[in-house]
Amino acid sequence: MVEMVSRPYAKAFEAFAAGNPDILCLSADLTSSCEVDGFRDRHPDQFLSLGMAEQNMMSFAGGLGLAGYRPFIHTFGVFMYRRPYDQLMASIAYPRRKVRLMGFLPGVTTPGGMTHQSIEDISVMRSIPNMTILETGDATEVESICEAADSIDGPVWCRVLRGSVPRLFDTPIKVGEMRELSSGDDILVVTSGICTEEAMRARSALAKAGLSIRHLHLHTIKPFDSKALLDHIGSVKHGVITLENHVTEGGVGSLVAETMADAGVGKRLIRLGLKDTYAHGGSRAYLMRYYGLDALALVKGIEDLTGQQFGITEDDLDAARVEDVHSLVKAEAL
Amino acid sequence: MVEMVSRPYAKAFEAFAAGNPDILCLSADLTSSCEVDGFRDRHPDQFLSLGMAEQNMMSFAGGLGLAGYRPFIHTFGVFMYRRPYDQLMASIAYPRRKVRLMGFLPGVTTPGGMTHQSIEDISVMRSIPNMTILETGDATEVESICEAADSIDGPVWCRVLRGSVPRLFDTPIKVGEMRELSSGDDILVVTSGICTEEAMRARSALAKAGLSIRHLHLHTIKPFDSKALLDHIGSVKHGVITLENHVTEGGVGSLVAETMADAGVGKRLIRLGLKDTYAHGGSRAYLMRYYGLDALALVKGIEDLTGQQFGITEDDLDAARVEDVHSLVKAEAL
Amino acid sequence: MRNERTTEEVALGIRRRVFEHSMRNNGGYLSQACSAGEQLAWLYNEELKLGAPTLPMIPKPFEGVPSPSNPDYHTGAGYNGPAAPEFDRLFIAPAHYALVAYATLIEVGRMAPEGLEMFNKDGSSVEMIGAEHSPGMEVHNGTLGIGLSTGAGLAYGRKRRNEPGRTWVFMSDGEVQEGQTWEAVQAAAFHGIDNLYAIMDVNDQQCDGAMSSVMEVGDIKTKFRNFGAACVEIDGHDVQAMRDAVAESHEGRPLIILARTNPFHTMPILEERFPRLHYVRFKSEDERARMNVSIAADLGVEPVDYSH
Amino acid sequence: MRNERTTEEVALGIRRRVFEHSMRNNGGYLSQACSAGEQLAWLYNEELKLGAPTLPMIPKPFEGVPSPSNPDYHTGAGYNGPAAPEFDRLFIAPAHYALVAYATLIEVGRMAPEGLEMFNKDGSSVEMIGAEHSPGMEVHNGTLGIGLSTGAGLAYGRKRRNEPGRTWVFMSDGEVQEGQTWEAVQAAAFHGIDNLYAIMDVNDQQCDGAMSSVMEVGDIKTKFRNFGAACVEIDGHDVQAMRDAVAESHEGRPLIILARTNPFHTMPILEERFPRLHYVRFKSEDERARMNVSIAADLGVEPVDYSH
Ligand SMILES: Cc1ncc(C[n+]2csc(CCOP(=O)(O)OP(=O)(O)O)c2C)c(N)n1
Ligand SMILES: Cc1ncc(C[n+]2csc(CCOP(=O)(O)OP(=O)(O)O)c2C)c(N)n1
Ligand SMILES: [Mg+2]
Ligand SMILES: [Mg+2]
Repeated sequence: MVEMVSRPYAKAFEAFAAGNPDILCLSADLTSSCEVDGFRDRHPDQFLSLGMAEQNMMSFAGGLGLAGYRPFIHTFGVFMYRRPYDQLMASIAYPRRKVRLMGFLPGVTTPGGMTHQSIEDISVMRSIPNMTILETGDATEVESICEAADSIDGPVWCRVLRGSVPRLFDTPIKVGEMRELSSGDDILVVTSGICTEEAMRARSALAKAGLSIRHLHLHTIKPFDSKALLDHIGSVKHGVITLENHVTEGGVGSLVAETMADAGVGKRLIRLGLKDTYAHGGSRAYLMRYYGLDALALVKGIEDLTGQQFGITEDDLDAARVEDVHSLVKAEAL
Repeated sequence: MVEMVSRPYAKAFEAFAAGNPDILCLSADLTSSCEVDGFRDRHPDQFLSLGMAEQNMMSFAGGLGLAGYRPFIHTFGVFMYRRPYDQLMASIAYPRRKVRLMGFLPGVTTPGGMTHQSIEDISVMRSIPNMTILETGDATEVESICEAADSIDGPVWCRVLRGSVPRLFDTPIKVGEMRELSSGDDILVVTSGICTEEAMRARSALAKAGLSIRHLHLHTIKPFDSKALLDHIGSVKHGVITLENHVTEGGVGSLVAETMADAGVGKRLIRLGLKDTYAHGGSRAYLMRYYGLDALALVKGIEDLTGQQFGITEDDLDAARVEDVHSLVKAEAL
Repeated sequence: MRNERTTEEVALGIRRRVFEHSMRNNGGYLSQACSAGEQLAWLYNEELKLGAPTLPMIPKPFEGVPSPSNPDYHTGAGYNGPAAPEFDRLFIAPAHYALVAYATLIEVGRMAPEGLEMFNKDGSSVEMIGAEHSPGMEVHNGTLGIGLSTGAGLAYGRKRRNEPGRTWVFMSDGEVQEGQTWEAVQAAAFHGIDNLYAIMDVNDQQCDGAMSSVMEVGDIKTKFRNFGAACVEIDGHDVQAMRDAVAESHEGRPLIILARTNPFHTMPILEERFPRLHYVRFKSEDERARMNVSIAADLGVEPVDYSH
Repeated sequence: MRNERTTEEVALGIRRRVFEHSMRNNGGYLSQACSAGEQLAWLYNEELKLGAPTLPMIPKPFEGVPSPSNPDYHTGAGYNGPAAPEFDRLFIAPAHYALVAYATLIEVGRMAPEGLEMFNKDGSSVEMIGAEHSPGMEVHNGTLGIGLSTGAGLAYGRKRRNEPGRTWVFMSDGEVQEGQTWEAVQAAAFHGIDNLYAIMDVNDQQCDGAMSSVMEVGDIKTKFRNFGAACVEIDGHDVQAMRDAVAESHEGRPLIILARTNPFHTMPILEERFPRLHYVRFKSEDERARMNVSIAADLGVEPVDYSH
């Protein structure tokens, strides 16, 4: 059974930031929802409330960067680039301010529907020059995200998981690397964020079906080591499949597509994710099933790629975690 | 010598919109810069000044859409998605309002520097569900953009050229199609917007060098006919090269990469454009040279793709048009 | 469809439903029922001119997001009746007030009580953060601060078409922190959009607590007036004050009613949770039980049997 | 570096340079020299505490945008001297005022006159829309409405570090239409950022013409005060009024000086172009010639020989 870690960000951020005078904790009226309420209460001097006014917050953070601070901004991911995109561009990304953008509730990890779901943030960030993009897929990555982000000489976009988070890995994020989770030679599966757990759920069933999967987990999406990816692609026979908590245009799937096309790789790619669609509100597990982001969707994609049918059903996949909607580790409401 | 058309949008918009009670002309304090000053003066009843407040303008336009209007919004492209991105998403794109977003000064066609250059808009728009993306590459396309955009049952992002615009084509935009400008079988060149003229400049020199170029011009970027593209890719021996007035992440280059990888095409792709960089201010010709968006950059890309040197220099390329910075067809300042 | 009951009775009914729902679900947007009960009751029970609902009393399940391949898509606006020229329109700008808005629809007979049972259930259209397709909603407003602009655009368009119906926006005070709100007022005033009406729940609260501790906004009324709106400030629990406020003349300007409210009005025990009232999730079974007994007594109902 | 000349003389010098430049180039941001001449002259000649320039008098060419592969990148802030704790900082929020700002740098001896000849030339760092790397600039402000927020953040940070230097923002009135401006004032007031100062050129003009015809903004002073700033309104051509205004006590609040100006001050013939003053491009050789003669006389110089 997978270990579940409660509110890893809360602890990790406090451990990393408390007492470092150059780090400021910025918040936009979602302090407990981003698990920094404890930090606010215990380190009020390093905490800055900027209210529900994200545009000002971003340019303000740029000004703080100019004054030598390294602001960690906390809000839901969606409110950190849609409302204040212009400010993110001009005040943070262009001048390479050391602002750490901690975006909570990536993709469909929120029941809040289209206004709360950051489904195209990676596409947006990938096309922003100077941006670094990190995404957490487990508790260990959440625990190491602050240090990883703060090691970057420039702005960093982070997709952060909150609440009860599974521990899948035992080593921290090493920026610029990728995790090789299995080393098969039939098919390359590339996942990031919460989709990695899904791919792991499918692992044993696929193995039983006789398929040798090479599985990569990406925590660093930009900058990207395309040479390493190409080596992995070179090691598999059939092709590549990506699964991401994001639209299929512009995210990890496109990154892999670019890498393959640039190199003239003659293997097929299947890009799974939100298929050029918005999502609605609902539980994570429900939405992942509805929009084809889960283990079963991956299996179907692999069937498509190989042209085989494995007869794998939900029962064959490792038990999905069921989250208690009202568990106390979950922040209030959204 | 190529025909230069003066302010084609001004005339085309007025002809299309005037007298149609459901079309409203919205402007954000850049009325003459977007060539709708004549329309404002002659059709004040269809003109709505919303000032320099783009966020409100976008949601307001969404409300107008709900009331059955088809607003044509005019401002510089960059001010139509960066400042009001959240509003574009929630008030226009999600509900599929028939709002026509007329974005002027795409990419490096403005000397205004990073705050004025929409260098990643296509990437952003491509990852927005429900969005249609059109880009004009000549005067005929500018002349037909209003009708093309207004034929869409949903929001439309348009990259519009202004001022003195060359006439390259004699048929209007047919949404969803692509233009086959030459039908060679060595290399496929895919361009859009102002880069198409650059590729045409290189045509005769490349032909002299013995290279058979297949050249496609894209005015419709989303939705995209990948089957047609794949047929073209299938017809060339060496590979594909894209040239766009946009960053190389997420735009036309990525679209082509996705198409190739999805199909497992084993040919190389070279994506030219702004190479994950911001641009600065300067004349269009200078910036296209500096950032490698011009005919010479295309030739170099083709040399890279073919592994050959053609010894083509600037002198061998058809004369670049030199624009008079202070020509009267140019709108005031920016 | 109106005036079978007094607006005060409707407000009480709203609070009873939100209370019961929150008890059963171990949490909810309970404080918003305290503050906004009268406002939504007044709008639906008296003030809004709406036609009969055009959608089934029991909400249909979620039927897909808007897309070219979803031609039958429609919003939840049909619960407010048809979008005919003579009728009013309403946007719930702070979409997290949806729970209170759904309860209102039930109380005024526009939705069946079963609708509330579908709240935040997978596959239901009755979403926690009111979505376009949720009962009574016509647009997505979960990203705060965009509602008034949408209302202004719709009202302007309707005015152009000489439609007599008004456009109303229910707003929250948190929205005044967003710059867009000011752009919207400025534009509505500039274009003389006087068929635009807003009523704002000024409960002095936002997610992080009291607004003065999160981002002070000062005197909202004076601000709105300076930006060109007509603005009246009232006791948001006084229905007669609403009736008077809406009579304020505001030719050429939108009218904004600031309803000053108490975030634990009728449920005084909620004050224990001050200053974190935005979403009340019970911290313990004991708290849940105590609040159950206390609020039930306040609202004149039996405590909720939430054990099953 | 200051007070060798009176501020009025510096303002005149600025206008002469912008005039000459605009004549030679058949257009320019001429009206902004009329309105803002005194403001920028006052800031640089008297009010700002700045160190000696750290960058060459003749601007270096453009050296690349910021990127990890451009380690030697630097902004144009060195023309204002070093970013030392005791010195003031200045942002030109409406970046299209750059021409006027460059002329000011020359007049106060911080840039060589050759700098202006590089204006808007390919490969030059002296950009038309002031860029980060342009003389006197420290951030990109070409997208209007972001400048005050940046200033607030920097000022807050400097206050935390107990730096005595102030942070100044030169603003334009068009910026008050952008919602972000109001978010910035609200935040600066909430956090007591009183080492933040702004002076705004209230010329009542924007790109499309008179602001009242494009998007009415009403009484800016009252608005700023309502949002928590200290605000003084003065005649923007009266240098003594600026000196008095900056003395206004504003503990715990940013100070914003509204400089009400005339967009054709000292160049009355420009009134012919009203209400399109944002960028003056001469419509004919005749107009150019007439304006040349008229403005030259007003400014006490010879007409510009722009024929070569
Ligand atoms: C643009 C935007 N930023 C942040 C949020 C997250 N959020 C939801 S409600 C809210 C503020 C709550 O204040 P108010 O609207 O007054 O509601 P109340 O707490 O009084 O119910 C915030 C910050 C949001 N929905 N939209
Ligand atoms: C966010 C944004 N929207 C639009 C523009 C285009 N623009 C440049 S200056 C300006 C307004 C000019 O008004 P003001 O700032 O008062 O300058 P003035 O005309 O008085 O020189 C506009 C709309 C911009 N630079 N930024
Ligand atoms: Mg509130
Ligand atoms: Mg002005």
